[in-house]
Amino acid sequence: MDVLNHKFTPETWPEHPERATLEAKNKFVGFWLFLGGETILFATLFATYLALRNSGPDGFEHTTQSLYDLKLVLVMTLLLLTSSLTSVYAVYHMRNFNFKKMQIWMSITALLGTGFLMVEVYEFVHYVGLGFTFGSSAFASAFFTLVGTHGLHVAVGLVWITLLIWRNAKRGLNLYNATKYYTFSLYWHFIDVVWVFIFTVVYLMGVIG
Amino acid sequence: MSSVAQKKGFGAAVWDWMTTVDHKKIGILYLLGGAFFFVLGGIEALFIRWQLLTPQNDFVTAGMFNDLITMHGTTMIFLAAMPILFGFMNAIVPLQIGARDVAFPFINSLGFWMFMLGGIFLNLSWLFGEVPDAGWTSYASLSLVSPGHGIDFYALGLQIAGAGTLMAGINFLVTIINMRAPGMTYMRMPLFTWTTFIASAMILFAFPPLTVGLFFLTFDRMFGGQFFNHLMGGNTIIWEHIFWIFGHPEVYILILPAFGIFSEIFSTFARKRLFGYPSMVFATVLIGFLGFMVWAHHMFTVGLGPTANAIFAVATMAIAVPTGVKIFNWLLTMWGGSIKVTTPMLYALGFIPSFVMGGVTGVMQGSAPLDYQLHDSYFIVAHFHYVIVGGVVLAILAGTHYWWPKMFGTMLNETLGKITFVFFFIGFHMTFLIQHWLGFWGMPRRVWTYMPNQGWDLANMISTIGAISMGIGVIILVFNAIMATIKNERVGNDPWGDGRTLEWAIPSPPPFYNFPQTPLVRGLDSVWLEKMDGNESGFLPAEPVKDIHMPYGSILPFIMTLGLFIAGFGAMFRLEHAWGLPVLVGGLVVTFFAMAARSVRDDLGFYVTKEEVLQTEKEIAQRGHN
Amino acid sequence: MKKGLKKWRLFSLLTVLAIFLAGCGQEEISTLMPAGQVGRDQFNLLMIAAAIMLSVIFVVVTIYTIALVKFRRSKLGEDHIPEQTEGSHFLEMVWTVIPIILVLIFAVVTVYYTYKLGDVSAMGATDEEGNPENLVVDVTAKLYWWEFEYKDLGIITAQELVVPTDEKVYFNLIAADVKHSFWIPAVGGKLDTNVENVNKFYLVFEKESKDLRDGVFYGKCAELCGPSHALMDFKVKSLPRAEFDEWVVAMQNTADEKPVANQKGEEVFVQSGCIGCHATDATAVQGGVKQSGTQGPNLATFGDRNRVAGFMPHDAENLEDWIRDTQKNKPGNKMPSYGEDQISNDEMDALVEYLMGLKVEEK
Amino acid sequence: MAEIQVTKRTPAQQQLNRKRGKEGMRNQIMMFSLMIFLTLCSFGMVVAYQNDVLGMSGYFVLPMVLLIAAVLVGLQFYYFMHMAEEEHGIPQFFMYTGMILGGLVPLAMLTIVWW
Ligand code: HEA
Ligand code: HEA
Ligand code: HEC
Ligand code: CUA
Ligand SMILES: [Cu+2]
Repeated sequence: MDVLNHKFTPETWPEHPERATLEAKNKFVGFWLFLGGETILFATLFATYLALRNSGPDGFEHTTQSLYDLKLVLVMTLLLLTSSLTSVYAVYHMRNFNFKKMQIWMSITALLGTGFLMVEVYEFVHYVGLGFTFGSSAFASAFFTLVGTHGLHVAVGLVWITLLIWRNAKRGLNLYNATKYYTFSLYWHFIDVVWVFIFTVVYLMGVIG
Repeated sequence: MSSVAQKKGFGAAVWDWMTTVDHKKIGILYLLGGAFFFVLGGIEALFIRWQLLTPQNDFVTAGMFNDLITMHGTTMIFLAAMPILFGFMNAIVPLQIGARDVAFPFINSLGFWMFMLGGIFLNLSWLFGEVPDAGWTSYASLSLVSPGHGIDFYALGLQIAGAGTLMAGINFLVTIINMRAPGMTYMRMPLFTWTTFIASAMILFAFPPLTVGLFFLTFDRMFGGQFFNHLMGGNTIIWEHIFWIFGHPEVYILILPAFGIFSEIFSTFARKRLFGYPSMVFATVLIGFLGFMVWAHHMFTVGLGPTANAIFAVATMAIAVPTGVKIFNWLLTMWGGSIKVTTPMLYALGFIPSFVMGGVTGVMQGSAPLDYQLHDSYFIVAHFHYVIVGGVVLAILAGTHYWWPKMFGTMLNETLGKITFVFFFIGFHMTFLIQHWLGFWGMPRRVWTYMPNQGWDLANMISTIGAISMGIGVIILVFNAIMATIKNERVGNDPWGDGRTLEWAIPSPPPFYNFPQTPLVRGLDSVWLEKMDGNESGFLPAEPVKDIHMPYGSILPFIMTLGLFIAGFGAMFRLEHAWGLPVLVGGLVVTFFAMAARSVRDDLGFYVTKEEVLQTEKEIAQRGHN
Repeated sequence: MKKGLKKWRLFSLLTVLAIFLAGCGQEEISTLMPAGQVGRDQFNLLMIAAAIMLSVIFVVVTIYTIALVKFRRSKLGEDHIPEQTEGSHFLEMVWTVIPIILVLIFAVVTVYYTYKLGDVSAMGATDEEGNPENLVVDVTAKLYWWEFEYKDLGIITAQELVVPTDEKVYFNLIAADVKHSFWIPAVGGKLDTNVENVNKFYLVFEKESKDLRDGVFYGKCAELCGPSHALMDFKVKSLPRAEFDEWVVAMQNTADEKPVANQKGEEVFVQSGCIGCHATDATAVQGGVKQSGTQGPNLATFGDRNRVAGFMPHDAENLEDWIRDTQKNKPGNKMPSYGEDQISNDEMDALVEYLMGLKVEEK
Repeated sequence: MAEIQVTKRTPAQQQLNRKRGKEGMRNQIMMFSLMIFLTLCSFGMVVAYQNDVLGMSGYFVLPMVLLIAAVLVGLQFYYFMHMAEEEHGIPQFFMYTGMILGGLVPLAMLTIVWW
C-alpha cells in the first residue's frame, strides 16, 4: 500500500492522520523534539536580551522606554494570535478529510503571517531610521537578534506553508502530506508561543522599565 | 537497485558512499572521518608536547602554539571524539533495538556531511595561515581582538558541524523512541542504547546555546554586533556562560556513550548480566540531568560571588554519586563472573582506575575555593585528560576492537591490540599523572614555553615521553586496522562467542536491511536469553519474512552542506574581496535549492521483495560456510 | 655574600628536605608550600580532598583487584556459566549512601571556605580619622604586564608587587584590554581580571620574600590572553610592615628626587620617547587619575626589580636585548623595538645604566 | 511506510467523531477568545501603568503580565497543539525539560551577570 496514492474517504481517513504510519510518527515525534531544542535556543536569546537590556556605550540614547510603541505590538500580536486560530481550523478540516477547507484556512494563516511580518519590517525600518541600528549598542544587537530570529522563523514558516499549499494543490490529502501540514501547524503555534514571550518580556516589560 | 552485491567501479563506489543513507555505512563514514581528525588532533598534541619538552624551547612560535592548542582541543572534542562515538551509535544502536534503519536516514546523512565539511572548513584555516588561537573555549575578550580570520573559521566551522550534531541527536532520539522491535521496552534496552538516548537528549538541549553563542561571536566579529564589546555595553561573561552551558553538558555527551560501551563490554566478557541494570539506567538519566546544573564550575574564578560559587560547587559534587553507582555496578558485574581478558576487555579494565582518578580530581575542582588554586593550571589539563583519554578514548579504542568485526566483518589482531593497549595506557599515565603536580607547582595551562628553574623541567620531559608512547600505540592500531582489512578473514555472527545483545544475532557485517525478520525481544540481553533457552541462533523472529521497505540514497545532503561550506567562505571574505558577497549568497542559494528539491520531491523509498531477502540470506549463509 | 653564606649553612638541611620538597615543588611558586592564610586554607582543603579521594580510589582498586584475580575464565574453565545476578538493593544502597556522606562532608568545608575567602566586607573600612584600615591594591592587567596602584598611598608601580606581611591585603582587579587572571600560587588562589568589572579579594603574606631563592614570590597570568600569555609573569616582594612603610615613603619621594645614575641615559630616555609611555615617578597618579606615562610599566623602581619585563634575568645585557627587540622577547607585546639607528650603542649603554639606577630601596 | 491500517468507520461512529470534532472546535474558539482577552488585559494593564491611570504599581503589573504570558503559553500547548492528547508523553517530557532548562538560562544571566 502506498501512502501517496491510497485514496481515502472521510470514513476511512484515520483519526490522527499526522501519526498514522511509522514515518509519520517519526516526523511527528522528531518535530516535537526539535521544538524542545528551539525552546532552549530562544531561552538563550531571551537571557542575553535580558542581560543586555538597556546597556550601551556611554550616553547612548535609545532605551526600551523611549523606543517601543505598544500600538504596533498589539496589532502584531492580534495578527499572530488569530493566525494561530486559523491554523487550528485548518487542522480541524484536515482531520475531517476536507482538503479544500484546509487549504483555505492555511492560506488565511499565511496571509495573517505575512501581515505580521510586514508590520515587523516596518517597525525595524522605523528604528533604523531613528538611529537604533544593529550595531549601535549591545542592547540593540540583542533586541534585533531576538526579535529578528523570531521574525526569521515566521518568514521560514511562510515559505514552508506556501510550498506545501502549492505542491499539494492538485493532489489532495494523503497520509504523506498530512504530517507535513500538521507539523507546520505545530511550528506555527510554537512561533506564537515565542511571540507571547516577546511581547511580554521585550515590549511590555520594556515599557514598564 | 536493490540487489546487494554489485560489482562497481571506483567512481560508482565513491558515489555510493556519498549518497548513502544506510546507517551502517554512515557509521563507518563517521568512524573514518573521526579517526582522521583524531590522528590530526593527536599530531597537534605531539607538537604541543614537543614544544614543552624543555624550557624555552623554540620548536614553534608563541602564536603557533596557541593555534595548536586551540585546534587540538576543538578537533579532539568536536571532530574526533564525538563523531567516532556517533559512528558506533549509527552502526550499532539500530541493531541493538532490532530496527531496519534509523528514523531519518536522509537527515542522518545530512548530519554526517555537516560534520565532515564543517571539520574540513575549520581545518582549512591551516592552509590560510589564519588559525583560531583563543583556546577551544574562545573567551570573548580575546577572541574578539584576535586578528585575521582564525576565529571566524572557528565560529563558522563549528556552526556547520554543530548543526549536523543536533540533527544526529534528534535522529537517534526518534529512532530509539519509535523504532524498537516488539518487546524491546525501555527497560530492556542495552546500556549503549540508553546512553545514546540520554546523550542525544543532552545534545538536543546543549547545542542550541552553542549555536546562539557562535552566532553572537560571528556577528560581533563580522557584522558589527556588540554582544561582547564592553565599550558598547556588551558583556564578555555572557559568552562564558553560554559556552559552558553548552560545554559542560558536552563533556557528558562524550562520556555517557563511553559508559555505554564499557557496560556492554563488561557484561559480555564477564559473561554476566549487568549488575544493577535499573540503577545504571537511573544513574545515566541523573547524570544527564545534573549535567545541566553545574556549568559555572568552570567559572569559579570569574568573580560570580560566594553564593553562586557555593551552589555550583555543591551541585558539581553531587554528580560523583550517580557516577560512583556506575563504577561499583561494573565492579560487581565482574565479581562472580567469568572474566576473559580480550583486547576490548583490557581497555575496559584500564578504564576503571583511570577514570576514577580523573573523576575524583573533578570533584576536587568542584570545591570552589580549592579550584581558585587549580583553575587554569596543569591540574585541570590532567583532570580532563584523565576523564577524556582515560574514559572516552579508551572507550573508543575498546569499541573499535569490540565492534570492528560487526562493522567490517573481520577481526582486528588481538596481539597487536594488546600491544597497542600497553603503549597507549602506559604512555597515557606517564603523560598526564605528572601534570597534576605541575599544576600544584604553579604551572599555568596554555603556556607556550616556560622559564627554567621553576621546578617543572623534568616533569614536562616525562610528560612528553609519555605522549610519544601514546603515539606509538596509535600507529600500531592503524597498522592493525590496515592489516586486518588486507587479510580480510571473514567472521560469523558472534565472533566473540559471548555476545548478549541483538547485533550479535545477525551476520557481520549485516545485510543492508539488517534483520530479515523483525526480532521479538523477551528480556534484557536478548541473544543471551535465547541461547540459554536453547535457541542456538539467539534470534526469535516476530513476523514472517515479508517485503522490506528501504529508503533511497541521495546526493542532496552533500549538496546542501556544500552550499553552506561555500557560503561560509563568502561570509568570511565579504569585506575584503568583491567576490565575498556573491559567494555568500550563492552558497546559500545552493543550499536553499537543495532543500526545496528535497521537500518538493516525494521520497517514498522502495521495497526489497521477500524473494530477494531470502536469496541474500542464503548467500550470506553460504559465505559463512567456506 | 650574605645570601651565599646562608646557603652553605642550610645546605645539609636542604639536602635532607630535598627529597620531600621535590614532591612539593619550589617554595616561591608551589601551592603545596603555602606562604599565607589563604593559600594555607586552600592547602588544607586540598589535604581533606586528597584524603577522601585516595580512600575512594583505594576502595575501588581493592574490589577491582580481587574481582580480577578471583574471577578469571582461565581459572573457572571455558564453559563456566556464572549466575546471572540482577543486582542487590543492599549493596546499591551502600554505594549510594557512602559517597553521599563523603560528598556532604566535603561540601560543608567547601561552602565554609567559599564564604570565608570571599569575604571582602572589611575592604573599605576606615578608622576614626577616616584613614583606610587595610591596604588596598588596584591591579590592572594589561597585555603582558601588570600595574599595581596603591590609591590610598598615591603611588603606582608595575611588574613587582610590594606588600606588607601578616595582614590582609585587599585587591581590586581589572583588565585593560583582554581578560587575564591574577595568580600568586604560593600565597593563594587566583581571581580573574575581567574587562567589564572590578573583582575583589584578599590575600595574606606570612612569609618574607627575602628568604626565598630569588627574594620574590612568583606571580602568573592564568588566563590565555594572546601569544605572550606564557611570559606575563610578575613578582611579589613581601616585607615586614615597617619596611613596607619605608618603601612607601621612598616611593612617594620619587616625585621630587629621582635617582639619576647616568645623566646621558636620562636624556636618551626622554628624547627617544620612552617617557611618553613610561613614568619614572611613582606618584604619577593624583587621586587615582594617572597623570602621565601609563601606557607602559612605571619604571620608578626598575632598578630594584628582579626581572626585566617580568621574566628575563635582571641584568644589563638582557635589558639591552629587551629594548632592542621587544617582539622577539615577548611576541605581541605593546612596546616598540629600538634598533641601532634609533638608539646608538653608546646611548644604549647610558640608557641601561640609567634604568638600572632607578631604585628606591637601599642596596 | 509500509503498513497503513485502513478501517472504515460506521456512519454512527463517523457522526460521533464529527460531533466530537465540532465540540472540540468550539472549545478552541472559546480558548482563543480567552487568549485575546488575556492579551488585551496584559496590554491594558501596562498602558494603564504607563499613563498612571489606575495607580497600579510595577510590582503588581510585572508579575501579572508574566503570569498571563504563562497562561497563554499553556493554552497554546494544551489546546492548539493538542499536547493533552494521547501519544504526547514524549513531547510533554521534552518540552518540560526544555522549559526547565530554558528557565535556568535567563535566571542565571539575570543573577550572575550583573555588571
Ligand atoms: C569526558 C569528559 C569529562 C568528564 C566525565 C568530567 C567529569 C567531571 N568533571 Fe570535568 N572537565 C572536563 C571534562 C570532563 N569532566 C574538561 C574537558 C574540562 C576542562 C575544560 C577547559 O577548561 O578547557 C573539565 C573541567 C572541570 C572543572 C573546571 C575546572 C577549572 O577549569 O577550574 C571542574 C570543576 O568542578 C570539573 C569537575 C568535574 C566533575 C566533578 C566530574 C564528575 O563527573 C566526575 C565524577 C566521577 C567520579 C567522582 C569518580 C567515580 C565515583 C566514585 C568511585 C564514587 C565515590 C566518589 C566520591 C565520593 C568523590 N571538570
Ligand atoms: C577528546 C579530547 C582530547 C584528547 C583525546 C586529547 C588527547 C591528548 N592531549 Fe589534549 N586537550 C584537549 C582535549 C583532548 N586531548 C582539550 C579540550 C584541551 C584544551 C585546549 C585548550 O586549552 O583550549 C587539550 C589540551 C592539551 C594540552 C595542554 C595545552 C596547554 O594548555 O598548553 C596538552 C599538553 O600536554 C595536551 C596533550 C594531549 C595528548 C598528549 C593527547 C594524546 O592522548 C593524544 C594521543 C594521540 C596521538 C599521539 C596521535 C598519534 C598519531 C600519530 C603518531 C600519527 C600516526 C600517523 C598516521 C597513522 C598516518 N592536550
Ligand atoms: C608605546 C609605548 C612604549 C614606548 C614608547 C616604550 N615602551 Fe617600554 N614598555 C612598554 C610596554 C607596554 C611595556 C610592557 C611590555 C610587556 O611586558 O608586555 C614596556 C616595558 C619596558 C621595560 C620592562 C619594564 C619592567 O618593569 O620590567 C623597560 C625596561 C622599558 N619598557 C624601557 C623602555 C625604554 C628604554 C624605552 C625607550 C627607548 C621604552 N621602553 C619605550 C611600552 C613602551
Ligand atoms: Cu595575561 Cu595571560
Ligand atoms: Cu564541567
